Amino acid sequence: MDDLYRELIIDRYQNPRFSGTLDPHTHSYEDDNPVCGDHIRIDLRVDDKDVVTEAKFTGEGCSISQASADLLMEKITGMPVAEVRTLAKQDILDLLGIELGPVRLKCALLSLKVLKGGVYGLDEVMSLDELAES
Amino acid sequence: MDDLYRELIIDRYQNPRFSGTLDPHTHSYEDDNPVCGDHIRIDLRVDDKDVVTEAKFTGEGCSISQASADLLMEKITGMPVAEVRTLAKQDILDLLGIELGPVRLKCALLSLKVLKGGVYGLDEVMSLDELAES
Amino acid sequence: MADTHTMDIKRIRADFPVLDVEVKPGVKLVYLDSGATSQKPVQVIERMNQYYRAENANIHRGVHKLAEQATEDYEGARGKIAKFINAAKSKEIVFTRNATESVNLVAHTWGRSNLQAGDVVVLTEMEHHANLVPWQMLANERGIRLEFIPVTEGGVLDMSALPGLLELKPKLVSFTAMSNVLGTITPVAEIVKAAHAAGALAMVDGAQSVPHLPTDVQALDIDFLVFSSHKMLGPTGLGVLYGKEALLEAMPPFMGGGDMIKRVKLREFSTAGVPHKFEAGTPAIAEVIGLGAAVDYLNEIGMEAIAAHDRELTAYALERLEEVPGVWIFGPGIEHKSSNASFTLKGAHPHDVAEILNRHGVATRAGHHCAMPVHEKFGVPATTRASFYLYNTKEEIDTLVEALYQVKEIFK
Amino acid sequence: MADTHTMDIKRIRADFPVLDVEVKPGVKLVYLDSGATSQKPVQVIERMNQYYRAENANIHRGVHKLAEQATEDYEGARGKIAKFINAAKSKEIVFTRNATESVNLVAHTWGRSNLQAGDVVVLTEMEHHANLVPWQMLANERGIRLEFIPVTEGGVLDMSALPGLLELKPKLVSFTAMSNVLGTITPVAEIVKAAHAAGALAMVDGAQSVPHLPTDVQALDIDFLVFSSHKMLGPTGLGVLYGKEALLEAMPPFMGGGDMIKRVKLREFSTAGVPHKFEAGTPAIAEVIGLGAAVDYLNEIGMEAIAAHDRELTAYALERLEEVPGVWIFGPGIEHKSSNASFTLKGAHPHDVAEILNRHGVATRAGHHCAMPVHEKFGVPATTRASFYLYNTKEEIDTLVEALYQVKEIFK
Ligand SMILES: Cc1ncc(COP(=O)(O)O)c(C=O)c1O
Ligand SMILES: Cc1ncc(COP(=O)(O)O)c(C=O)c1O
Repeated sequence: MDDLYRELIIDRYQNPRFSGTLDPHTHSYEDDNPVCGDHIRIDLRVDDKDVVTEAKFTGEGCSISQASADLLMEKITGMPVAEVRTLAKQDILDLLGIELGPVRLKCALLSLKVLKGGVYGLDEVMSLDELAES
Repeated sequence: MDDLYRELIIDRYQNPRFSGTLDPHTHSYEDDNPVCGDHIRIDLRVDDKDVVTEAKFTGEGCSISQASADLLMEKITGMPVAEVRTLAKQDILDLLGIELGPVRLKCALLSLKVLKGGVYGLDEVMSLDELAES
Repeated sequence: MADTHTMDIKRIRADFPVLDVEVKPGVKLVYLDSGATSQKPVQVIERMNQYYRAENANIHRGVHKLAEQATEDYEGARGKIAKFINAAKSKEIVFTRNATESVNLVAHTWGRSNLQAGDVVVLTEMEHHANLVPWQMLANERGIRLEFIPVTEGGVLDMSALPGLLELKPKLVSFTAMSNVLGTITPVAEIVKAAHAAGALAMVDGAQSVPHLPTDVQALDIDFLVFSSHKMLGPTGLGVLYGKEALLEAMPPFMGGGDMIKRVKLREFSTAGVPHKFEAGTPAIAEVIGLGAAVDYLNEIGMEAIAAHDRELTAYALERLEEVPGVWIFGPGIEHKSSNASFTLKGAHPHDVAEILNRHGVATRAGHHCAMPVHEKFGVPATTRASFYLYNTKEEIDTLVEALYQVKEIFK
Repeated sequence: MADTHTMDIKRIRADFPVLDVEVKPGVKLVYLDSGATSQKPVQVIERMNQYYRAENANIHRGVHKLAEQATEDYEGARGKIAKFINAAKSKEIVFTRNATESVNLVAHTWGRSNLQAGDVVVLTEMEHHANLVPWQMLANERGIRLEFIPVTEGGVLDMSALPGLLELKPKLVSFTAMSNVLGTITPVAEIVKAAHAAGALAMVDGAQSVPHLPTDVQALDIDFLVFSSHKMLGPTGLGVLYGKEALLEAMPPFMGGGDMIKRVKLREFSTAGVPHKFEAGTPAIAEVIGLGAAVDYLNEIGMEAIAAHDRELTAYALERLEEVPGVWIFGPGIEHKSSNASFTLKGAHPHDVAEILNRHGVATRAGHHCAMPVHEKFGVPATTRASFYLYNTKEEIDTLVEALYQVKEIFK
């Protein structure tokens, strides 16, 4: 099978484990990739010890953007917010386990961008361009 | 001597015969060539038989524009207005007796443009571009 | 309908060096993305080459040999382009950066001097953002009102809505002659005529149509036409605005600077005549000369032949794509369409589709194609688009379809 | 002062194919018109060639190989250009059609959102029309007030007038870093500092300076810088606007269309981030990549070496021209000047001078050089300008001077 389309990615795309919304939630944030129209919304529950207890996403987009969102939700569940803040481009690439060209890289990073926007409560932490170049 | 700079042209440039203004005049009109900033003003006296009895010009510009103005004033002195109206690009080229590239052609035609504007009493009879392409 | 035999495709393909590129060893490029930008024949590439190697000079203001030559070539190309769309005069052709800038020029200059709050501009639901956002900006600034000719389920303009819209007494009807998403060819003559009868001007977005169909602005009585060099075999960095002389004359200038003036003092200026009034600063000289060469090339092949070829390919593509289970093609059937096919494939995102096609050498485009509203209309955020031009072949469409089956294999 | 020996002129000249052109049999081109537009080295020409032959694709929205490559090359060139002027970030570089459009962009967007009736903008009397007319247009539209730093008899800015002008609390001081007529190098750092101290922004017209002198926007603390590709070995059809990120972020968009948006609905849009917000429609892709190659070329030679070379040639030209009876050179002496010499010759119109020089192969430019006010200031409608760049030699200046004696012979 094609490298980029590893079974893991197709599986997560076709059968996401963390898709959905959380109500109530402590954080919710959404954004899109203007280049391709991909959209991700992330809902979080963060407890009083500043740990992510639950994370869910909804969205529309390609296999890379959706699979990376699903894998990212899995990774941050149970993670202290302080650690979430340190997540970077490489963490996403490690989750996916593939090399990506510049356009698809932004697909992969959309969920990270939304997560950072949501956790930091800022509108634009870093643009997708900046995140991709980071 | 260089073809373009025939003695006739240098002579008319350095010693114009029809330079000056007419007061009173029946027609006066001025315009410039925006490409090079050349400027020509033409004053005419037209009698009640519609004949140009006197023609003078003042102006600033290159040898081609000034010499062609001087030669043109000479040509139209004593000419019925009806005939002035028919003057065209080729008449100017005949007066100068030289071939001209597209840029210098506009220098040569500036006085004709001003003359037509003055005689017809219109602001823009034909643009220099159109005159040059005519 | 003519067939491709009126064109020698093999000879044409030999003119386009990019068609020899391999996207990876052994996998030849199948370029089906001409709707985004066309490839360039050697005749165009070499003409610009020649300009930069032996003729390069700034124009209009120079008396030295290169400058005179460049001026003549630049203005000569303007003449060729005027003739290509049958404009009455060369001066009705204004050079801009791209079709987008051409629309903005009209919105800024004609728009700001003719539209007041409440005035209506009619667009269509299938417009490219280029013919939408400039009017939205003017709506925000001026309070003008935008109304839209709807798109039917079948992907054509709902012409039954036009009379009602024209009762609003719009000042302008601005619409695409060919949709870059649906491929729809709109009834230009009919809309222009109706617009004029209602007292509106008619502006046509020809970014897709001018490269693919013969265009006659006088026969169609179009007031403004915009198009881009890069989609019609010419270089990037150049767009065209056609406008009727009287309209252009009456419009205030767009940008200020050199070449658009007659006289300048410290506190005042007077403007040059049309078209220079709208061409501030050093223009895209090499690019204009390049577009002149592109127009020569298109003329030599013949726009009728190109239109027939593009249509035949499109018909074939529709036929082949319809065979693929799960494919949904947007837009009308071949009787109202040419030059592209946008589609979705069930279970696979358009982005993934394009990516996997690319691995088989097939270059298509995925996304909203700068026409979000028409995607929203059809309820999809994105499509994959294959678009065709004079150098494409039926074999390339076969390759596309085969590669689509590979996509299905992955997303089974 | 470095001398030309730090540059291998012979090798440099070999890179510029146009320098082999003969304007007529046996008469080699002596190109002294780089102030209007520079010639291009093969490295730039071939880079664009390569793009059109093997890489041509529209950018940003494509996932196929050519589109990804073109996007990377386009954005990579943006990075090179940012570095060339030492911008802090690539996104501070906006691509436009030419320097003129860059000024217009600032006047339209920053100007319309920051300037009210009565607000003062300070320019200078030596501005090119590009940095004059856009502000006049805004003055006509908005009632802003233009004031001017005067030019002295000696052809430099009268800096003693600046404090008085700054007491008017201008919102912007916009000025050229190098006059295209007088060759004057203005005290950029000093003016920017004074402007900032008075609460004004500082915008620099670098159309002439960026090709000829090292530029460091951060060290100079410039707010906006404009320049043109075609004057710095790059292609036509491309200009640059540098703006500090925070300023660009705060400015509304200029033109509407594809690529400058985030989302579009039929009646509303939201804008993309900087710099894309200002780059509506398909950009000048080949040209941007070409300018990237030009910047590589300039860097390889070194801007310090180029500046020294241009200055040495200018000094030599002033010296030689002064020898010619009847020649009047405009502008300051070599201590404040570089890269060009504008002059008149008694008894001969500048247009005639340039024409006769051309017959000897010497390409100069005659006219007002798009700077009528400074000509008016010096009481002449036109000058003949010889301008120099890295490929010029002292021998070429000798040819110019010999040809000038021929002009005198004709107009004796
Ligand atoms: C000082 C100066 N500013 C601005 C410009 C305008 O450049 P462009 O014509 O490339 O827009 C020029 C070039 O003519 C110039 O010399
Ligand atoms: C229908 C249509 N209009 C306008 C445009 C804008 O063209 P450009 O990006 O060259 O300005 C395009 C091309 O993307 C198009 O397809």
